[in-house]
Amino acid sequence: MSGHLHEDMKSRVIDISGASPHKCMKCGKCSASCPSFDEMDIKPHQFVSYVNNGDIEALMASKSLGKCLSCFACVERCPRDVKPGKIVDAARQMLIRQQGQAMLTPEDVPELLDPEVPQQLLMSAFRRYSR
Amino acid sequence: MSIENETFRPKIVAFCCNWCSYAGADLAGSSRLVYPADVKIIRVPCSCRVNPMFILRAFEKGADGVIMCGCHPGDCHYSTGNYYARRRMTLLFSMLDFIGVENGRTRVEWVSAAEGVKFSTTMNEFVEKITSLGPNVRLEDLRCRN
Amino acid sequence: MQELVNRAKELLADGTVSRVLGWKAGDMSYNPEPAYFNSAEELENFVYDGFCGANLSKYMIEASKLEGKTLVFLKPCDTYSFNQLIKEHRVDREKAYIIGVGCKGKLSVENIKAQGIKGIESIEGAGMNDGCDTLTIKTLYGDKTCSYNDAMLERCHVCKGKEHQISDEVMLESRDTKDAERFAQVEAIEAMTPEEKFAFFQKELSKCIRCNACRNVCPACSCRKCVFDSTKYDTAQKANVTSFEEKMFHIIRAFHVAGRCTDCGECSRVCPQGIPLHLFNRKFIKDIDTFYGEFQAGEDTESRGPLTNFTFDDVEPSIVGERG
Amino acid sequence: MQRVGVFVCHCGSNIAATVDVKKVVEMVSLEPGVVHAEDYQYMCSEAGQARIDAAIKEKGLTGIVVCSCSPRMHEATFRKAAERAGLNPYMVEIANIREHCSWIHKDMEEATKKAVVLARAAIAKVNLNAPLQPGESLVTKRALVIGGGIAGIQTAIDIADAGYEVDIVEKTPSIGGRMSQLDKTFPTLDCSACILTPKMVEAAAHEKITIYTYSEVDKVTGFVGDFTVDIRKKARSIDMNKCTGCGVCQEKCPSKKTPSEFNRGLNTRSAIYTPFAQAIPNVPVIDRDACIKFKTGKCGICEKVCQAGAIDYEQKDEIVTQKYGAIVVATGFDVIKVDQYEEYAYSQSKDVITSLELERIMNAAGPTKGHLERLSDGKHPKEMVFIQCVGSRCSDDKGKSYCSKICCMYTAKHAMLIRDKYPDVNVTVFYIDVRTPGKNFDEFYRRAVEDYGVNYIKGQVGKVAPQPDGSLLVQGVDLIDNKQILKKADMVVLAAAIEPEKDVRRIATMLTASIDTNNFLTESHAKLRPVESPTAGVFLSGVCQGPKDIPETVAQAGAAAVKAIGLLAKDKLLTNPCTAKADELMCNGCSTCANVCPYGAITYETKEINDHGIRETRRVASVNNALCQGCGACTVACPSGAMDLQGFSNRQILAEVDAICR
Repeated sequence: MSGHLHEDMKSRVIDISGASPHKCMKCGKCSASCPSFDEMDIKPHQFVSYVNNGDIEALMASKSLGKCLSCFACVERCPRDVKPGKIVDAARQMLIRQQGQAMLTPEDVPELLDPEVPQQLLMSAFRRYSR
Repeated sequence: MSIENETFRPKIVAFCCNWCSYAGADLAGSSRLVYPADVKIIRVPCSCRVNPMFILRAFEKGADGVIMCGCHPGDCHYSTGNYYARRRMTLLFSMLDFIGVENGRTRVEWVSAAEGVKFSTTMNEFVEKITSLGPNVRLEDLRCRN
Repeated sequence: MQELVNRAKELLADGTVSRVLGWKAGDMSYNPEPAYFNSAEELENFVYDGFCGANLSKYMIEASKLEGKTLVFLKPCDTYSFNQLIKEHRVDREKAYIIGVGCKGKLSVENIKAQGIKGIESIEGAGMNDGCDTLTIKTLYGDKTCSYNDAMLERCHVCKGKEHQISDEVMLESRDTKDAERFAQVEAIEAMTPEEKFAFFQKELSKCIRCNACRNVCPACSCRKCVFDSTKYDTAQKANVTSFEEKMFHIIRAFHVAGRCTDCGECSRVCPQGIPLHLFNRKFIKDIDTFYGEFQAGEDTESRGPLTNFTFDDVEPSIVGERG
Repeated sequence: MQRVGVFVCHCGSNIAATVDVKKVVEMVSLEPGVVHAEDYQYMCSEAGQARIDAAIKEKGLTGIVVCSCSPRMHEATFRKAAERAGLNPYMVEIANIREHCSWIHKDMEEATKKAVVLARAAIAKVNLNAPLQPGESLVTKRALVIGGGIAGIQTAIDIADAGYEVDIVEKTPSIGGRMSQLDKTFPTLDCSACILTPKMVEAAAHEKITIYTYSEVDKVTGFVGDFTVDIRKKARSIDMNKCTGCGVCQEKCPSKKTPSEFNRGLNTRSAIYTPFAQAIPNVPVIDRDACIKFKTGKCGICEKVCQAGAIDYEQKDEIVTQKYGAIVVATGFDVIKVDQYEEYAYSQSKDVITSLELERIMNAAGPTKGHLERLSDGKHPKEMVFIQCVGSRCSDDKGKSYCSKICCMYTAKHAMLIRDKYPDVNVTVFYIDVRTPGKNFDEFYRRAVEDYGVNYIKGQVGKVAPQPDGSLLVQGVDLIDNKQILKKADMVVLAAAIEPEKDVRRIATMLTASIDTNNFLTESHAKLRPVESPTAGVFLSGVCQGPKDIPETVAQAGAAAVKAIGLLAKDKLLTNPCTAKADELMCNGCSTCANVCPYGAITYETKEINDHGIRETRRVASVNNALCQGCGACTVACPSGAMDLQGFSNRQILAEVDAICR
């Protein structure tokens, strides 16, 4: 892949996520906070390196995309405001866009509504499964 | 550079107090925070040294925008100078608005010695604003005979 | 009016005052002018009627330097100016014997002329004992009439009240003349678009001939030497269409008197070009009232003016843009 | 018109890389008044200054413009150079073409144009400059030190040893500060009290030092050499002259439930108390919010048991007004509130503590008498976890952006002391980086790892979860092994960030000393004037200026003392000649200027004025040059423009405006 495309994908991830990978000081608090750490191949604290290196394709191919629960503990606790969870989210969105499929449309949502289901979950599901 | 196709570059005068804002501008410089060369800074001891006449004079001589920067209220090196400056500028700006001079040609911003970033962003914003307003004709032209 | 003359003669005779500051008849019945009277004989020329708009307080700056006391007649609105001058140490209270004189609204011959009345020879009905409803005007073309209120100065329609703020004694009755909102004119301009505002002021200020009458009459513009005559600002030139002062004179003048102007309206009264100069001052007064709380210059002789004062949480200048 | 010389500095490539200095020289040569223009590599160098000197003498220059770095950097240098060549130093103006031009613009043509405009403005100004003579003011030979911690104590002792009177104002009942709360000190592990107490005693016993404890600075007026300060001695409710410090009152006091500030709230104290046993002065205070006598009017036990009759319930705050030549700020620090980090469960578990609390626990005089035990159940811990950088190095809005500097070292100290005293306790430290610059510092940290077996893990802790069995489940990460770690701990210690004392903003405002966004006091120059505030006569000692450990604090305290001594050693100071001046012929005597003067520098006199032949007695303004600091508020307030500011006159500023807008 050309360097240009690398840069393009990199800036797209940054745009979508609103994350600031260059602010990371590699403290690892994200990985320390992550409930799915053990199941991930790329660990939360490593997300930023993939973005910084422009290696978005590897990130998009990673198992971690499916393992991240979008609990955003990493975003909440990050002392540097890096937002690793948002990076995963962005990579996921890019993947969905690439595949051109939306598994969830707004019309499907009312049926799924259940007073027991937290709204946050719905929102993150929506984020994850729709284009 | 061809004269005909020259895009409008505003003339902007920035009055900066010696203790906070001038130092903030120095910090912007040492941090290499870029802002347009259209901004020229005049050093005054305190924002309260800025006479409304200076601002009107700048406009009269062809400035397109005038900005005054001082220490944050409460942080004045001379304790109270910027409080007086704040009242003076509020009234002056309101009068300029009253006589139909576009809002935004004048601005006051409090910039501390530690706020190089703020200085730079403020100047970038201000230049952008003045560029969008275009050349200042109204203050130069207030009393032209019809 | 005769009672004023009589009282003045008494005060001269018993040595309370050394001279009298009042108005004497001008060349026409509608243009009396300020005058000193040093004796009972001179007082025969004294007049006081609806055309005595001139504010005498500024003359007290010079009168304060003379030997002995000066009897000065001040209308209610003039007393604000006098107080402001006391605050600024420009007049000496001890050198003044103040008769607070009643006022039934002051007249402007310009307002009469504006109604198409030409060739005026004399005007009747402006005396303090008249009814103040109709003026009878003798002209070259016969007698005309004009309502008293229509001939009144703008400032009387927004009168600050009948009370004298300072006086040694009060003579003659005053009349309520307020029938308009003080800030209505300012608000009307504020409601204009920037283009309309600019056009309005460009038209008005273009009339200015820099005669300096506004400056000379203004009790707040009492500097020994005006900045516009000073070499310190490179502003000393006169009547030069491209000069600094030419464009900015009125804004700067208004700024210099901001917080000190009592809104006595003399500037507009004396302007030979009829520029509504009071609008600048009143705009500042309105802003001061809204931003920093109501303030009337000259109400007292002690308090700090709004521009020599502040609070920690004053509004920021950006409010001008935010107000929209 | 002056004979102006313009000197354009390359500043190596700092200016010359972006500004065409030759072009600037060429352009400014055309300006009115300019009779000489040249450029040089480094104008501030000795050779550069020699060129100015030569040009002044050869060309008879009367005004100098240096196009160089900020006047805040080298204005004084060039003024001195001009003075050596026989020119009045105030005939020098600086055009700032580095910070305000070459460093921020990329395009050479643009930057060069701007540099020319800035030079023109300076030339226009210097053409209107007038020689100015500094005035003189007397120096009060007495210093005030605000804060009685180790920084303040050391500064006071050093100044007093030089022979000057010093007053220390300390807001708590005793001097000693944070250092008195510490158990041992790194890197030598000597007992904090053992080295601090002698210093406290020395200060108290010094004949030149007066200590005001339980006191605060209320008001500061004046200026360098001549400050006037109101000190509020808060009502102690004890007659300090009568009290013998026997301590019976504290024993008998029935109100014993107030959290002890000294022990960080880990235990309680009585309403009448001295913060700690070695307190100086050893005189208690009555906490009126806690005292039963003050709350209900009944009790009065302390008065009954006091043999010396020192209790005085009627005592009131007392204001002491004193003059000082120099003021040293040594207000110190506190640790941030850690309860905002919910993931660390500080407010949920008594066994999650800050390092400063651990200091008190480890201290023999502390709440546990020096035994390491859990505050929840008093049990001896087996597993201890230390978490570094809690609130330091954060760019969120909860924490501080800076490194607190001392945590790496005190954590190594704690770990080592615990392993030494209790070999059965396992100690784990989660760190981001270990920062140990300092003499014998890295060796100290390595000893903790190598000799004492402290387990250092690179990685942060994400969560501390209190368990039903009373233990704490620590979830962290090992970034080197790329593993998440779950560890059961009995105690968790947080290395909380330090921040300046809350009061410092109030004090800085009174002193008109600058303060940065983190509330640290700003030094006059980050490298070259690190202990001086930009406000003349105000000096900085200790952590109020930035995070420091004890040796650094003591070193800086000494440096601040030297600067203060240097000031106090002078009999007179030259005052800034850029003061306001009233033109008596134009002055109305209206008092408007006096109303806005923050220094009370303007008075009025009634005098005879000769106004172009007219003699008149007038009321005119007169400016006290020693009091005037040159802000210029009066110049704008003055309706007639009679008041002008020397060095920044109306005509000078207007000339700059004109030159820029030309």
